[in-house]
Amino acid sequence: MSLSVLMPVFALMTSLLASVVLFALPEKGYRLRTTINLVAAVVKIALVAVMIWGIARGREYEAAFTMLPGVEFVLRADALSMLFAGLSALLWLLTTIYAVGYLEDSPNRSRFFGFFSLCVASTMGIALAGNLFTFFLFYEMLTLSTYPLVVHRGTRKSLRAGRNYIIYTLTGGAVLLLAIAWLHGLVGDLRFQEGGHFAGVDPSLQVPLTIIFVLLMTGLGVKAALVPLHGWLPQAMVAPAPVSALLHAVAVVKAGAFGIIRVVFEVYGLEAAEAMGLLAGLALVAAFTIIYGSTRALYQIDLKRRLAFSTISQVSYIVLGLCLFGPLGVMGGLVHLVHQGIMKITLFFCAGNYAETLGVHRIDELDGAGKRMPGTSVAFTLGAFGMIGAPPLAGFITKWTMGAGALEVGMDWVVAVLVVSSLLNAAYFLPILHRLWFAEQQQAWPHERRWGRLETSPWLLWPPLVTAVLLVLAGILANVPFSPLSWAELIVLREVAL
Amino acid sequence: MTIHLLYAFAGVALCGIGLFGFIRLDHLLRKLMAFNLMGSGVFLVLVGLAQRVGQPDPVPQALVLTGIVVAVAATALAVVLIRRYYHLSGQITLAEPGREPVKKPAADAHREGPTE
Amino acid sequence: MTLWLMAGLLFTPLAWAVLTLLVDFRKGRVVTWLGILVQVLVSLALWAAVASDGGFYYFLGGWQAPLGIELRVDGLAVTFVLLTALVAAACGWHASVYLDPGKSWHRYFWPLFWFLWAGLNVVWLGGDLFNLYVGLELISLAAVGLVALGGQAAALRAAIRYLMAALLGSLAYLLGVALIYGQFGTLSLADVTALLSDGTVAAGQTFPLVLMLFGLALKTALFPMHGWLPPAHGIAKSPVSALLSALVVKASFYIAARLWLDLGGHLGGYELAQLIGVLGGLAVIWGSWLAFRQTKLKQVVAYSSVAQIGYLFLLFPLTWGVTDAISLQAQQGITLQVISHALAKAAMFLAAGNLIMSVGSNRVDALAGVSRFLPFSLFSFGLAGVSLMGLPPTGGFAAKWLLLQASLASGQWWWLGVLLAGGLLSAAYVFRVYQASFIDNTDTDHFFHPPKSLEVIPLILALLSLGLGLVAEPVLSVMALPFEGSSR
Amino acid sequence: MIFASAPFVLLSVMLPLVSVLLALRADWQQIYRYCLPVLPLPALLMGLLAEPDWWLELPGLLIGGLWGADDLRRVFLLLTAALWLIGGVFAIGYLKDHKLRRFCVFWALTLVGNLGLVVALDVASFYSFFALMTFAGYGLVVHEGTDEANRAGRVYLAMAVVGEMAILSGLLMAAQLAGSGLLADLPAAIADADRRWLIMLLLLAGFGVKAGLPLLHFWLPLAHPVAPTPASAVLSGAMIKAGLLGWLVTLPFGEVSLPDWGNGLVLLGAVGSLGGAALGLCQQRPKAVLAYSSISQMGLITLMVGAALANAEAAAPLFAVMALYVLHHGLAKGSLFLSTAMALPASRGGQWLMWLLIALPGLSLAGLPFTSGAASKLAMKELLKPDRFDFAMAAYLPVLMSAGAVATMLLVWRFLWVQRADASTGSNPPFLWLGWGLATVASVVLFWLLPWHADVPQKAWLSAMVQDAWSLFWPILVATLLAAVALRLVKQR
Repeated sequence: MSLSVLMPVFALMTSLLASVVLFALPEKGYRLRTTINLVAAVVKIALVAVMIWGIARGREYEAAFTMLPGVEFVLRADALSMLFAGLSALLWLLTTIYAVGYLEDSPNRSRFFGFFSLCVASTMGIALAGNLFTFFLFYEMLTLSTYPLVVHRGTRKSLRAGRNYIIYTLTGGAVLLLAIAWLHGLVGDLRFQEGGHFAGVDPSLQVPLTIIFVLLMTGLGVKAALVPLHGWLPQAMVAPAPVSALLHAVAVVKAGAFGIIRVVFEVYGLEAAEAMGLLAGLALVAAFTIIYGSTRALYQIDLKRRLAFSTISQVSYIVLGLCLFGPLGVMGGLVHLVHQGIMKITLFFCAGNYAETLGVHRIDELDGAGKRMPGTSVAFTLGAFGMIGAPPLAGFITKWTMGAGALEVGMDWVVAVLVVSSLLNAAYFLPILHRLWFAEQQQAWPHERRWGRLETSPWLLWPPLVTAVLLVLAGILANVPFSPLSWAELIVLREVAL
Repeated sequence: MTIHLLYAFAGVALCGIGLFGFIRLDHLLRKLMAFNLMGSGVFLVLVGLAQRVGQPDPVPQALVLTGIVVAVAATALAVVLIRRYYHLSGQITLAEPGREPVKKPAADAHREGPTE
Repeated sequence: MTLWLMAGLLFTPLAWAVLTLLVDFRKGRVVTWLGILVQVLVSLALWAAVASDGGFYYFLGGWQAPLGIELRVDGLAVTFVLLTALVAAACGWHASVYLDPGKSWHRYFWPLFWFLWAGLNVVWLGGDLFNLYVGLELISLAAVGLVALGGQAAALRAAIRYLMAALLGSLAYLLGVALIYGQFGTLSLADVTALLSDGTVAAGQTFPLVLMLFGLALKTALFPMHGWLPPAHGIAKSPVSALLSALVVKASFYIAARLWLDLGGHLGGYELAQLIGVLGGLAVIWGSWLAFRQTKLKQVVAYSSVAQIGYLFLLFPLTWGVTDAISLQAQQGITLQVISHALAKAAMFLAAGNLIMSVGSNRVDALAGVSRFLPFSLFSFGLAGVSLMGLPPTGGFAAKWLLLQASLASGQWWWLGVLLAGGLLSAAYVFRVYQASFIDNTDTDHFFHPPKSLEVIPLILALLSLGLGLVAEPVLSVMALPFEGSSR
Repeated sequence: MIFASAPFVLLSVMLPLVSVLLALRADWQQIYRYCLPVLPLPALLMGLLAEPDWWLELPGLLIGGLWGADDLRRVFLLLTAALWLIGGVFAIGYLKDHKLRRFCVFWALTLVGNLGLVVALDVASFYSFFALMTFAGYGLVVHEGTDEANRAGRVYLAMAVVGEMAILSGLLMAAQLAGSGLLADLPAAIADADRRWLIMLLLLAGFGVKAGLPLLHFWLPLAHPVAPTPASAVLSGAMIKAGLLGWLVTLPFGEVSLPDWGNGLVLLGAVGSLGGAALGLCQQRPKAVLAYSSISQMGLITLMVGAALANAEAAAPLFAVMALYVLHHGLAKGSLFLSTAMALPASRGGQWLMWLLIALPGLSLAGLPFTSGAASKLAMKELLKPDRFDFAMAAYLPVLMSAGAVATMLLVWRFLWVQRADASTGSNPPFLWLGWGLATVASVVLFWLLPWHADVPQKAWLSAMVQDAWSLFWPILVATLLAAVALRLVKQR
């Protein structure tokens, strides 16, 4: 077996094995568990880095075997999958570090980290899946492995959230399965392929293909939190902070968005989808979701809930980008996959820090937190500005590229959507920042913990700082090779034959 | 209408009577008797129908012998179970104890040993 | 070689049964361990033989039908033989630790266990209708005995109810056999098929087939004749429940399926096929709903069996009047469903037994907080649940996928709803159990820890059912092996 | 050319950014305070010593970066760096220890934005620096933490964000049409665009928020007075000019003549200069008066912008004059703002001298002969002669300019009046003296020494001023008379 077959398998296996080992560890093996976690994460980053390097030089990595009659299990690393795999490998390391600090004294750590690794393994699988069937396989695995994380605290509230989560996602999964099975019955096993499969397809297939497309989008839209399928996301906030961070930034929401990308690009093909008139509807849904999510976020007083609605809004940028049907727009959508991940994980880390260090959950309790926790607050500020799309941060690159893409194809209303959304983003983030930096502390922190001279545990402080630096770099150095933007450009050049 | 077919129809009739009893009767022993009646009916059909060629056919007879053995075994098992059941619960029907008016208070119906 | 294998499969279990009948529980346990080893090896050897050389017919002792015993050894049969060996070995091993040697009547577990195994092998391999009947009766009687092993009045009530249903089913089947014999003059399934396809004997009424199918459906607990199953499976000892749910109900279904595939084309009809399918669909929905409503853990699992059995009956509509390719797809799907349900349900019952043992109560809400203490059994339960839900990469998913394909290809889109809704409903009851176990604010802080071997067994079974989806292709390819030469 | 080399350019723009690291530890804040004037120093050197028309490519930056300076930008750079330096000196003496670190950080960040946007030649970095300045400026506005400051900050931020969005959309559309990320390519593209009106409207409005265009100015009189005095100085002196620079580098000057736009802008400028003055006269606090004076002065510049838009040929020389005017106004206004925080000396002679020095930049604003104001006013008058233009409002330009001068002088009197009521006597810390002194000297003297825009019409300045002394002087006189009458009226009542 050559290395090109083994690489994707290894990348998948690192976290899968880690999860098995972690489950078996006794609850008290703190040091060992941390070591395993970190080693696995670093190894995974190394593997992904090697693959990214190889793919940039035109190598291919693929492993496949037949699973069912006529159905193959395919793991394949291409430029697009590396975009997602790179993001999740990187953020996994940071989230693991964060989680080690966050769960320092809480019970059930073996269980938590086991499922956590499983969750990342699924994400990696989703990134590397080479056809819809394999994608679905990991997509459902992700659903299952995140449930225990959502209900981790075991309170009534979290159980209710978990139930809702599972109802939404499993129903979505069922719809997706129906669509995939139907598509399979119609045209056979379809590998993800540059340019898609349906260019110049038989007109008689148009109607079923359109219905299947709608079903696919419904199934994937649940995880991508497209309105009106977003109901689970704000509730899932009761999960511990690292879980929320992972759910929002990397795993669940992105899995949906990534699936939409795969379907539009590499199953239907951008041109075919446009020719069938499928993109316009999707664009409208995405645009509506962007505005709706931002508007709802305005009215939330719980910090994490506000961030959750912000996610709903932001993820649809990715979808909207695809629908622009032009190289720049597509680039904007793709690059936002990474940018939104980095920005949102920063924000959630910070929200977790406020909750864990000060006991603060509501926005109106944040007055003066910047003085008490400057590092966290700087990271939060950068993340928030990134979300608003303020230059030169990562979010700006997205908005700029997408805006240019929209104008390029004459969809000027998209610029209006972007502007309105940015205004709303500013309206719900800037007041928080004002409270952080300029408001005087009104009362004692609800539940403060002290870490000597540091503002909080270093395990909790470093991850948001690192991601904050990353989101600045992703913006400022957008034009450097291997930056998210450059990589998205590479994908567009290679895969989306426009 | 040959004599064999007559046997067969008699078998069918026996089956019907047995089935009626099997469903309608509550008393377990009577149920068991009804089952045996039904079994006899089936054997009769088996032997009766198969003879229509004229020649006596050995196969069904062998089968019926086996069938009788099986039926005896089943009956024996049933009798043992019913006896044991009667011994333990004092009942001769399958009615749930909770649904019987006097035996026990209804609240206890679902409390069964802690193990299983 | 083949002679030894066949004898090993059919007669040695009987020998073990007699042997264990003579000794007490502990000695019987040792005998059983030895027996399990032998049986598993023999089953593997037969499977390997068929996998390399293809299937064949075998006449025991050289006697031809109708008086001799005709065995049909094809890929499907050996797969089930192997499955039986696997699940029965697991349950036997589990029982040897789980059962309390102190109770005198537990010594009867071993002989009953071995009779059951023998009966199962007879059914998988049996080629003529009457032998199938004998095998079926053997299974039923052994199974009833095993249920009664629980000892209490409730167990006996369930056992008697089960026995009555089984007997009625057997008689209905036997009557059907009698009618078939009266019409065709042969008991060999293959001969009947040949006669039908030659047109030598005109296809008669559907009645005998319906009668047989009714009897078998009753024994398989198809909706609405499922009333006997949940009490019996729920009350029995966990390893027994596992055996019953995993294998026993499958035996009668296996016969029904063989009848349908061989005779259904001539004797069956569209309405009959759809009717059975609808009953299966209702079983899925109603069984899942009832499983969701149960308060006792094992009842949840037992009702889940009712639901899962419902899927199996989709075989009937999906193979009638369709092309061979679609029919094959449906058959493969159902076969995978049988296997994965057997593995998953066995795992689930065994794990449920462990859970009940450790919390000391059989109620679902008593599980609060158990996730902290019993990750393994809970994990096995969860993995098995995943398979029941039909989520990838489990065998349940592979089965569902194939059935979806078959439904789509045959244009019977209404089964899609059953398949998808069934998955969601099973998620509902499985997650109900999970949810209970994740509740953290609990007063109970000490749980009994079962021995490790008890925890390992369900985990192995669950992992097998999980991995089945990944190796579905090779498994299916063995099942589809043609007979060695087409002639007998 | 060391001053235009890549390391030095990066140093001059990024030094303030790096200085933020000084905020890491609380006990470094005193060091930070003394570092404030150093921060813009490299940029000042670059502005003084580097020849214009250098550029620096930064391909990895954003979506391809290009920094550089031409004549116009050089003047803006000089003004910005000088004013921030002076403000920094003043701040050393002005600031209390309370929240010193926070102030220094926002000061430095705003400074980065302000310097960077001047040297940025590509759209993305220009917009980045502009946004940085806007958002960091909020920190300066609300620094005092009073309710008034918070309210002002809210209005500031709301309008700024809307402005940013308008700029973003305008720049996006323009850049898309130009197919380039360079600012230099935008005007031509906008001139040819189908939806020129929309793009221009967006850009005018977006930058207009910062430049205090009438109806977009609401934040300005709220925000400038509440900020700490050195911050007010840079807000009113330097940052307000960033909006103007935005106009100058993006709108299609010199590409096409747009008389309609000229009319509109002249009208707006007139409203700004006169209306701003009228409102300013009603203010009770010196800094509010100065803020309205800024609006008024920006109104006058808007006249020139309108004229430049209306006539493509007139654009180039007008740019030079605008640069001159910007330099003049920035320094003068900075000095005036700083003076509001000065305590008067106890001795009567000292007080008189002090009042004279305070008034001098004000008089310069009004165009007193031999001041920077006179120089710019003359140049402006020269170029805005109605016969050079053929749009409707052109005829009113001289009248408007004269009216503007009167209004300016009236505002100066008003300022001195309220300042007198407001001022305290006492001693000032040395750095206040130094900062204010530097500002006044810069406004009165250094102005003549700083490099001007190369295209400023050559004139024999001294003789010209003697010739035109009357035309420069009568508005001041009129205003003084009016002020005296008003004073009398007030006293009688």
